[in-house]
Amino acid sequence: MTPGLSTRELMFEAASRAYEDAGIDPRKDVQSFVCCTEDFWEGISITDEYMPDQLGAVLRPLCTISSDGIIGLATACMHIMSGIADVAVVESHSKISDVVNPDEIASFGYDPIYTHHHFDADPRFLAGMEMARYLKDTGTKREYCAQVAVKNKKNALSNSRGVHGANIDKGIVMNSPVAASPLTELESSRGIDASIVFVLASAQKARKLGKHPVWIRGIGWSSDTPVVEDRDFARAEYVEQAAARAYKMANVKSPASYFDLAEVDDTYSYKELQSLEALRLAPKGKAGKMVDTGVFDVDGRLPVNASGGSLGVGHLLEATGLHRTLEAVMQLRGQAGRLQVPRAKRALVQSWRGIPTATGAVAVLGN
Amino acid sequence: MSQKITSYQGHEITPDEVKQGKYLDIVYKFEPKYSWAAGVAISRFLTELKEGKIVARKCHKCERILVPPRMYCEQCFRPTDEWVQIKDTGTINTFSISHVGTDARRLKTPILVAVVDIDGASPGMGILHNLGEVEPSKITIGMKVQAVWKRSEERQGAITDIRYFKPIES
Amino acid sequence: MRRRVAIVGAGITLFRRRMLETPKELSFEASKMALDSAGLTLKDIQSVVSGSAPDAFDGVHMKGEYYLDGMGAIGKPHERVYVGGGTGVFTPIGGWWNVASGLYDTCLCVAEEKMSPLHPHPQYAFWSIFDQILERPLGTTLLWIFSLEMRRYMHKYGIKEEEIAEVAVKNKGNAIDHPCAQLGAKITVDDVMRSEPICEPVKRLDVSPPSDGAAAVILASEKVAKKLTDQPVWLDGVGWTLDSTHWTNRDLAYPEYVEKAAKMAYKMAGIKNPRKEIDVAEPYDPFDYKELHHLEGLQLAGKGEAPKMTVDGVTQRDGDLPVCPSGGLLGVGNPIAAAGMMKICEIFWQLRGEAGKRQVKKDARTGLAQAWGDLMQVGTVTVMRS
Amino acid sequence: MPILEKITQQSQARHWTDSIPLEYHYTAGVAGEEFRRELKENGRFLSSKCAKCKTTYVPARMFCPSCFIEIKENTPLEKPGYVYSHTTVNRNRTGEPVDEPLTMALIKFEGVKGGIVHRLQVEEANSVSFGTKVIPILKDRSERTGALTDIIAFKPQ
Repeated sequence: MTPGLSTRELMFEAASRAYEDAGIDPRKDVQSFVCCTEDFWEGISITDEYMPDQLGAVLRPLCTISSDGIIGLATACMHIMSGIADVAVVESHSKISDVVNPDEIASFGYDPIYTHHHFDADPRFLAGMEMARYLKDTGTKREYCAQVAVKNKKNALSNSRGVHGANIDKGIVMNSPVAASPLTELESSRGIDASIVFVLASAQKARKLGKHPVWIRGIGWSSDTPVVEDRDFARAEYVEQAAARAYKMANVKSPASYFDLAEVDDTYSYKELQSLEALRLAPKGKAGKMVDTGVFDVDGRLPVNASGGSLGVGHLLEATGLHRTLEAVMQLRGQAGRLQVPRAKRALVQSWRGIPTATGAVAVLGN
Repeated sequence: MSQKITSYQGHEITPDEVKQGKYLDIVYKFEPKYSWAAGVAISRFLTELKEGKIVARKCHKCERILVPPRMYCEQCFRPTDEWVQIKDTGTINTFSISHVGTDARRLKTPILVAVVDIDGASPGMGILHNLGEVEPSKITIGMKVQAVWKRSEERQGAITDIRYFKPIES
Repeated sequence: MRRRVAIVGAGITLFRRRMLETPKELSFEASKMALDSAGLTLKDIQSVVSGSAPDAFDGVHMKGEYYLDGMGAIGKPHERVYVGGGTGVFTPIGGWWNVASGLYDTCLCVAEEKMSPLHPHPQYAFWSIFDQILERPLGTTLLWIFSLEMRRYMHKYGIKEEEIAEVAVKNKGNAIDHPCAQLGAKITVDDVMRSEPICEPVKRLDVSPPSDGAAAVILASEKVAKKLTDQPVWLDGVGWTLDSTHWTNRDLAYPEYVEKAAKMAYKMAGIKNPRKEIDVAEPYDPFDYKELHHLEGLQLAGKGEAPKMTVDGVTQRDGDLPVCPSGGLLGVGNPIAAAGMMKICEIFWQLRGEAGKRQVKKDARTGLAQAWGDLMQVGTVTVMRS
Repeated sequence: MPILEKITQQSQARHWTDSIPLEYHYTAGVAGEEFRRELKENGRFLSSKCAKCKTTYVPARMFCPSCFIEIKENTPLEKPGYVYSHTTVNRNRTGEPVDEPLTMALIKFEGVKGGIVHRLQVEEANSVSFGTKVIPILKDRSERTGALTDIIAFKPQ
């Protein structure tokens, strides 16, 4: 919670820190600003109205991309690649503590005719059904999902941002109250507040700005059908498609051996497993077992969500993708402190827009 | 629409068809609720309104006095520096006579609204508010006005602690 | 590095107060027409950009996700761009960067708005665009901010309501020739002046109606466009700008954000003297004075001079600078994002000489579409060439 | 440089509480109207078959999302559906606990894409499993409007 700062002030705090880190003056050096928000999370229709001042973007090109922050990063990349900017800024935030009935808002994302008005249920019913079908179709053991929560919450204890860190075992996770069976409350991430700002620059400009550039080597985003009834619940097809685009751009042939770390979607425990398989970091149906045997632990073969992820740090609405990117950038710069993965040079970040969407994005980062 | 195209898609529903219930009409009420953190600047602004005062923030770089107050200067991109109490008088920058409410329904008595540039803030620093104690036909741009406050025990720390602005007799 | 981008197809649905179609279905109809007109199928499309104004209209949270199957975006990279009322013209700008960046060769750009679900009136959604602490408690409406701006504009340049009414007369008249129009009509300045005052100085006939509708265009890289058509319309300049949130701290008489956006687009398109080089324009006209205001911001008229240009007939279809030959929002209707896209479609058809009864008299080679949005704050501009 | 003056006392931090009350009247759409008529009059689910890819969708669709062409062929489904997946939740959409846990399912139909998400009426939550054949409990014809509220719940056949 951030009760002492308004959304706009929270953004100013993040922006002023990012600009100082990059050594830029937003009033002179930035040609494009991108904000990733959704109206009902803000309680404002047309949220871009309230964005420019605190980012230094008054009378400059600024726009909203109603999507996850990684799609905002992709947009800034396109601005740079098309030559309209050599420095672009991407912001996204969560001020979920301002929202009194977030579940009701999430529910309002379902199809109004066919998937919403005729029952009154916790919107996570979709997560429960997806998880159940994922477990069935892949033969994954239920306890492996719990292990995801155990791992990520434990990792978060070493992260200064790890609000939801904990040292617990699978039993505690599985015996916590049921959210949407088989999913439990400790396997379901909780919303927290933050604003995250990134400064992107063209290669030429980045070399001038010096400091610690981290390169976006590949980026992709995709959407599966919005009709939830049409989907295959066992797979995250949107991740498969987004990853294929990002890998192609970055020329990643064997993702399982390419990366030094990955920050992937863990809005719900099973999502991490589903995503790892879609990202080809684990063979189909094997991610659970691999989590259970420690392959994705901080000291494992491929640390996954070393930061603690959404389960350990908290969920940041549309800023979730930027949070993952932030954690990966800190790692690649060698600034991750107690979380530091030794010799981290290549990182994968992936996000999902949450219920009821099937939209996600993937970025390949490197130094 | 090009000349080559001759048919345009879409099925209109007429007001009569709505009345007759010709089509399925799914009604759903949705009420997102919020408790927004007012933040550093507006918390103070509201607290001062309760005291019957209007405060602004000053930027020492561009020397502007900003109202509504904010903790950052959007022109200089730096934090603002100090609180300044400004007056509760001002000048009408522009005004309107509104005959409809928020849901477009017709009002019995029109609402008078104006942007009032507040004295003591930098030129052109206005706030949106209502006008009162004035004939609509007598309102002019440039007219001097003063805040009419609620009684102190009625004030809650809200923009409506000012009931409206009224013309200053000269 | 930057690639040239062309529009190769356009589509539009009827604009009406209430449509049977769901937002998905409206989007499908416009997208399909755009694909057909370009001789393409969905398989030829590599990415999708959509535009729509507040979720509070259609009544779905994250509506950019909800409607995307109607835009053929399943399995494709899709992003929803959003700058309030400026969104319609911004949607093809989003498509522009998809293609100009070299990432994609074809992009379907769709704008959709279904305003009719919100009861009792779509206007209500606009209450929630205002500052929740300092403005909403006063019972704000969108009409307030327009009427306040209109008054300031009239005051600063000594403009009469009758001069402004000429815009409504022209645009509603032009809309008679638009097959999708909601409010095409032959009216007089007197009709406008005598229409009921809703938020003085704004009167009923100064305002565009709420509507349901969708419109779409297809963008292609130069190489692909030349294969598809011998009549590509080039999207040679794009610009957008957002001004400060604090609209009560600004001079409302002049839209500086439109000027900045226009200059960005003109610079990109190599336009030095817009008044001479632009042959036909579709500035945003949700209210009649807005067309004038925007013509000035676009540097197509001097400050305070757009009313005279209108009275003199310069902006008629047979004039020297035809403005809103489509009929604009005032005549065709205002399904917010779709209305901006309608303007893009209109310039596309005008530059191809395919606008039929609406075709402007002069030989139009360079056109412009512009939209406005938010709290008197956003300008989005595109410059197109045949 | 960040903000130089911060709120340090909870009592100085103000909150503004308000809501946005909204009321919607949705149309079911072109295909939705057809679907509605079949459900209301005959208590059956109308499906649509794409002439090109031959995929059948339920609920009925105006267009095929993959071929992107209009669909003209609509037929009611004859056979009962089956449970594709199911879950039990303990809260309603406002986050309030509910008296009776609510069992939800996605009902699919053999050879058909799509399905219906609805409540499942079962004695015991664990008596349902993947593939269980289910049928809708319909309201009386006179009470039906064509919306999915015409179905009280699904139950095992």
